[in-house]
Amino acid sequence: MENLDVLAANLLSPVILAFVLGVIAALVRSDLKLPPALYNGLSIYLLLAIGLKGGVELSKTPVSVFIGPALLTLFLGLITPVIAYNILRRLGRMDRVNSAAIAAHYGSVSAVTFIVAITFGTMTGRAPEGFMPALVAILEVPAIVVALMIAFMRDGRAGSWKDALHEVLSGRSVILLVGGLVIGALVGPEGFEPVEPFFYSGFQGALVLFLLEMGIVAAGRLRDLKEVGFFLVAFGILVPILHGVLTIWLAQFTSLSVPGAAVLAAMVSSASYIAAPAAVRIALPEANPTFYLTGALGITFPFNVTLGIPLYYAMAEWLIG
Amino acid sequence: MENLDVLAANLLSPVILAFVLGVIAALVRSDLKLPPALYNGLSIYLLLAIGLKGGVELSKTPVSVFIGPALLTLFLGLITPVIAYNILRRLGRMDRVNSAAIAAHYGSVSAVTFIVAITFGTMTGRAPEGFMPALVAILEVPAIVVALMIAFMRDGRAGSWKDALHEVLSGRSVILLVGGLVIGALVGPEGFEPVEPFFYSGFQGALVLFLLEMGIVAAGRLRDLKEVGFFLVAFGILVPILHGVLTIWLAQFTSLSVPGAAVLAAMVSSASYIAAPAAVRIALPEANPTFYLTGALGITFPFNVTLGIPLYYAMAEWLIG
Amino acid sequence: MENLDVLAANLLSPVILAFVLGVIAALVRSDLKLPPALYNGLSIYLLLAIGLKGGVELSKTPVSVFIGPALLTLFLGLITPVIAYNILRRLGRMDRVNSAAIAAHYGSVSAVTFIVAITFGTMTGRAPEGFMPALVAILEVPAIVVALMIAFMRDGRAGSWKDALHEVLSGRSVILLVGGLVIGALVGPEGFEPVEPFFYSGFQGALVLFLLEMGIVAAGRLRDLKEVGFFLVAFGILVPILHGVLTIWLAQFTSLSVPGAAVLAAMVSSASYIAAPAAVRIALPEANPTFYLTGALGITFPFNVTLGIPLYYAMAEWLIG
Amino acid sequence: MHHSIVPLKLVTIVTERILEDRLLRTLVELGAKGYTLTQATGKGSRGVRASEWEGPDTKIEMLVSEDVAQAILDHVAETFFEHYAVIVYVQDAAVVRGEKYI
Amino acid sequence: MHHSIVPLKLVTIVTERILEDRLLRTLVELGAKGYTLTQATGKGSRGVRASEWEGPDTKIEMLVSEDVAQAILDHVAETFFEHYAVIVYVQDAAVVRGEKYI
Amino acid sequence: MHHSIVPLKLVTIVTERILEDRLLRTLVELGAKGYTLTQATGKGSRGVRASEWEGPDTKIEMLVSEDVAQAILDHVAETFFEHYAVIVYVQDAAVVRGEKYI
Ligand SMILES: Nc1ncnc2c1ncn2[C@@H]1O[C@H](COP(=O)(O)O)[C@@H](O)[C@H]1O
Ligand SMILES: Nc1ncnc2c1ncn2[C@@H]1O[C@H](COP(=O)(O)O)[C@@H](O)[C@H]1O
Ligand SMILES: Nc1ncnc2c1ncn2[C@@H]1O[C@H](COP(=O)(O)O)[C@@H](O)[C@H]1O
Ligand code: NA
Ligand code: NA
Ligand code: NA
Repeated sequence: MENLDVLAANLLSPVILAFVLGVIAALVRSDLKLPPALYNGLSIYLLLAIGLKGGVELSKTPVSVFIGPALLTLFLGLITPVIAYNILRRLGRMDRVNSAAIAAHYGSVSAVTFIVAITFGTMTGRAPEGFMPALVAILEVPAIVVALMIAFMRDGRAGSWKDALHEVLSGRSVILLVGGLVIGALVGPEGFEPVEPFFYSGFQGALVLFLLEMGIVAAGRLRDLKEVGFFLVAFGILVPILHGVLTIWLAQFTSLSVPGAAVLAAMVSSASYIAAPAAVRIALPEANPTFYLTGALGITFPFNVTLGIPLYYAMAEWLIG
Repeated sequence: MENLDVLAANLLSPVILAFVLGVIAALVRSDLKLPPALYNGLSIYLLLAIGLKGGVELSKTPVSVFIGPALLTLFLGLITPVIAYNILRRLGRMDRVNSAAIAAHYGSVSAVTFIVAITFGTMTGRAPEGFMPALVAILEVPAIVVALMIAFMRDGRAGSWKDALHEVLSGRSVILLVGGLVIGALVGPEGFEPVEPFFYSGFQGALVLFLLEMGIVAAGRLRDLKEVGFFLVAFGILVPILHGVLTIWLAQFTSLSVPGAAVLAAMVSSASYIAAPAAVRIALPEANPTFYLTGALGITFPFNVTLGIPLYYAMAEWLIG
Repeated sequence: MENLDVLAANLLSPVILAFVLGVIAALVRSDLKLPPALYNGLSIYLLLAIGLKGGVELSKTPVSVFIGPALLTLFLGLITPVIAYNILRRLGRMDRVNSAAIAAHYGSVSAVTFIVAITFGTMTGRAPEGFMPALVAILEVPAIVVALMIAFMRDGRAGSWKDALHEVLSGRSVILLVGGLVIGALVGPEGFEPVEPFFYSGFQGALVLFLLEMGIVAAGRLRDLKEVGFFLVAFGILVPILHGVLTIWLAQFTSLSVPGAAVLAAMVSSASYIAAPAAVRIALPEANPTFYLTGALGITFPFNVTLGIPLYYAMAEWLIG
Repeated sequence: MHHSIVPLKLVTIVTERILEDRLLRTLVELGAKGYTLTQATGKGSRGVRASEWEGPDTKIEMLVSEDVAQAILDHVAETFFEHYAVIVYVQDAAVVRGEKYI
Repeated sequence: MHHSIVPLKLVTIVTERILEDRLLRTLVELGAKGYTLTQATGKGSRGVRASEWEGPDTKIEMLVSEDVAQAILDHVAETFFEHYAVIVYVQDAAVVRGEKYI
Repeated sequence: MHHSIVPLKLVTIVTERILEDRLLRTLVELGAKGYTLTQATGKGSRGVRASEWEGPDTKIEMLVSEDVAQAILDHVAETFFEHYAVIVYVQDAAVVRGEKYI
């Protein structure tokens, strides 16, 4: 029962409802659309804000507390693309390149899913550790590198491994997350104070606008659902749950709190749709973008922000709490 | 005397002065201009914010309180385009298509005029009912439909009635207002709290930037004043006053407070310049945009935000208060 | 020692670190880049916010207090382009047109340097007079006019003096600063209150985003450093210091406080990169933009916001305090 | 040369933003296999337009066969010329692997 | 075919944003009946420009008669080529109802 | 007439934004002396692309000699045609002081 209340609390938050409004707007072919410049600006703002807040928290966290979750996150970033790849190859009988491309996305992380998970926890009185944003930065890159390495073990590739690596490492999400972390850690809580109204108080509202546009974009993906086939739809829901369970199970061996484990589960289960597509498009041009974008954006993202996150919280409470 | 103070209070608000600054910037041919993306983004923000706040208030309002003002608004949305059309045809001897086009604009509502009216009331300690934004949503569409129906009773029309209806119903102002209302009503005051700094505290300031650009755009319209002729200038000032008086007179038969009646009068007297032009351009392409845009934007909007709103407040106090 | 702490406090502020992050992002060829529309919008916001706050403060300041600093600022705006011009001609043996072009930039003012100086002072508990933004408006134009007049004493010029004057007087920075001042003065503290969260609380954070992009742009200029030669690099550091010392020395004969003198020194020492380039490009098309843009943006701006501002504060304390 | 170069027609339409959706649907029906859109502003014989408020004009470019080009010209001239701000012109273009676009 | 197709010249100018206003005024004086503007960026023989800071370059396209095209080329070459970043070229275009633009 | 008019080729490439940097480097190597970029969106034979998320397509226009044009066509066709959304076409243009661009 209580879990149903919690589910309703998530579904009835302005952020999720804005996503739904975006989907509806697209379905009725409204002219509503955030200007690309604004949408881009919001994504820069959100990523930098996450980084800054993570950095400020990190400056207050002893290494001994952080090291366990950090190592766990790194491990999950290395192992989840391998899991995803093997499921796609063996169960889905998908070709090597497309399997690696999708695995890169499901191994990496969606910053927005992370934010929604944090928000959900805070809203229901179960805030995770403050250093979680630092884990996002750790989780983002390794999976993409691992998945591309799997693909590049084959010869005669058209894409450029070097360009792809540069793309992901110098991509704006890494620069903003890592840069924000370092700035936040250097300035500390006191230095952060003057910029707090902008980066902290405005954050939830900015997220509402961002998710409105994400809804519009995701709705465009829904049209491709039949093209990707039943297997990928199932994959986009079940593999996140699998990754979530794995995360929570492993989290109990670290110092992570219940909400911390739940948020990490949401992160690990999420699929990247900013850093990974850019890198994969360059490194694996033969891979079909319809597969990985529809999976990440049309299936897994909506699943996670609506049902997934409350599920991970429930599982974390049940397994650890 | 007191009314003059109140008028000064309106004219000397940052929002109105920003509008004046925009007009001046355009007149001296400054390169000042909000980037279209930002301007667009601000309009999305303002409409969604209005909707959300209206929805939150609606969730606290008993139907019995709301139903009277709602029905009155709907009635005014149906009758004012007919009034405007007949004045244009009979007194102005304007052709059918242009009369209908202009009537669509003056029957519908300008969201920014509404916001300025609310702000003025709040500033002078006379805040209206919280559910007013819901009335904006009710007022927006019917007048456009009525006016287009009047025009389409004639045969052989070039424009597309179906496309126009879709344009207005799925247009971003309807989606954002109605969507915001529903979201606000669903999440209630508690759910709105985390996004309040963004959508509420920032609102007035964002409006300043928006009106700066509106001043620039309106100044461009001023150049067309001589083209539209004396009749339309008089129409653009007197018909709003007529609609305002009618509104206030009818409002006394509902539960609306004095400020509520004044704000509704400002809404009814205002002319749409977002939803209506888009629909009319598609449905009535032979209508001259110079007429309806100059009227709505170059005459009625400046009149309302400077002199009209204080006038409606004074009239409401005198008639009802 | 204390000065070193203060220097660290400046270097470790989010605003300066964001600038550094921008430089790094550009150096690693990241795709990070604020959309031009957002960047433009931020600059409009920042200039209007400065003007508004200055105007509100001005409405509380007696003329007798303001007149001294105002006259001093005007005098510095007239004399610093002459100083800069003569140094460029005599010591740098630069041609007349390029000397005048550069002098226009170093005589005028960089609004962002001004904001960083204010922030630094406030952060270290040494806030200057509230009317300082009014001085920015006074300082911006005269130097450009003086420098162009020097250049135009020669015959047969390709550029248009009239177009350039119009460009600078109707340019958005003058419109926004002066317009903001007038609006702020008219509405006063009370009228400013409703827009304060937007224009005041959000200010520092918006500045972080702005400086991120300025870092990216400035890094692009760094590549041109070898092209401009050693003389201009030295000029870009030493002339600001010279202008700063001159300002502080003269400021002691006015009522300006120590922080006020330091901020004025930062303003006078700064080089314009919005108003001046636009005017100079039109009036002196033969002047090489690489010289004046690299000087103002690649050398003087980074110097001032990192080392210059703490230096001017230290000098002001030593000379006046 | 292992790729073919085909002479096609490049049709350019500049018009009010508000017509974009409707126009694109029709263009595809008339045989355009693809199109490229850019935002534009401009000035012509007609003055004001509703889409001024809605943002800038739109510029539509299509590589098509001569027949399709003709059909597009006819359609636009008949349907939009009288009441909307619109300009249409045709140029020659040599298109790499142009057979895709016919 | 109830609409005429007129062969005209399409003149394209890409230049610094800062010149836009002045240039457009002159172009109209030289006989251009209309123009289409798009935002652009680019790289050429000259490096930096002031308008880099002011935003991107501007691309001006005009359909004009051959005479007007020639007048525009002459003017731009004489007035702007030496000191500003600018490129100008001319193409043929068949314009629907092109007599409007002459 | 004190300025020269040179017949050149105008090569236009519309492709995914994500390729822009790499492509521009190659185009300069192949002999392009400059280029003009505009943001675009569009639709073609291929559907979705990664850069949809990253923002719109990019349109690259270059005035080049016939030889360089040929080299660019060959290169783009070989390197990008199979896997990326890309369209390339060539037109004639008369360029003022066009010798600069050869
Ligand atoms: N002579 C011209 N050359 C280039 N573009 C033009 C020309 N005339 C009109 N246009 C474009 O076509 C649009 C509609 O023009 P019109 O229908 O004449 O008002 C304008 O907004 C311009 O973008
Ligand atoms: N070869 C070229 N092809 C296309 N556009 C060019 C070319 N050269 C220069 N441009 C454009 O013209 C502008 C000015 O060039 P320039 O005067 O050579 O610096 C550049 O910013 C480009 O947008
Ligand atoms: N027939 C066409 N005419 C104009 N542009 C096209 C055409 N086909 C494709 N394009 C453009 O080229 C891009 C890539 O097309 P494609 O490789 O066919 O998916 C599209 O996004 C359009 O911008
Ligand atoms: Na993941
Ligand atoms: Na109305
Ligand atoms: Na200066």
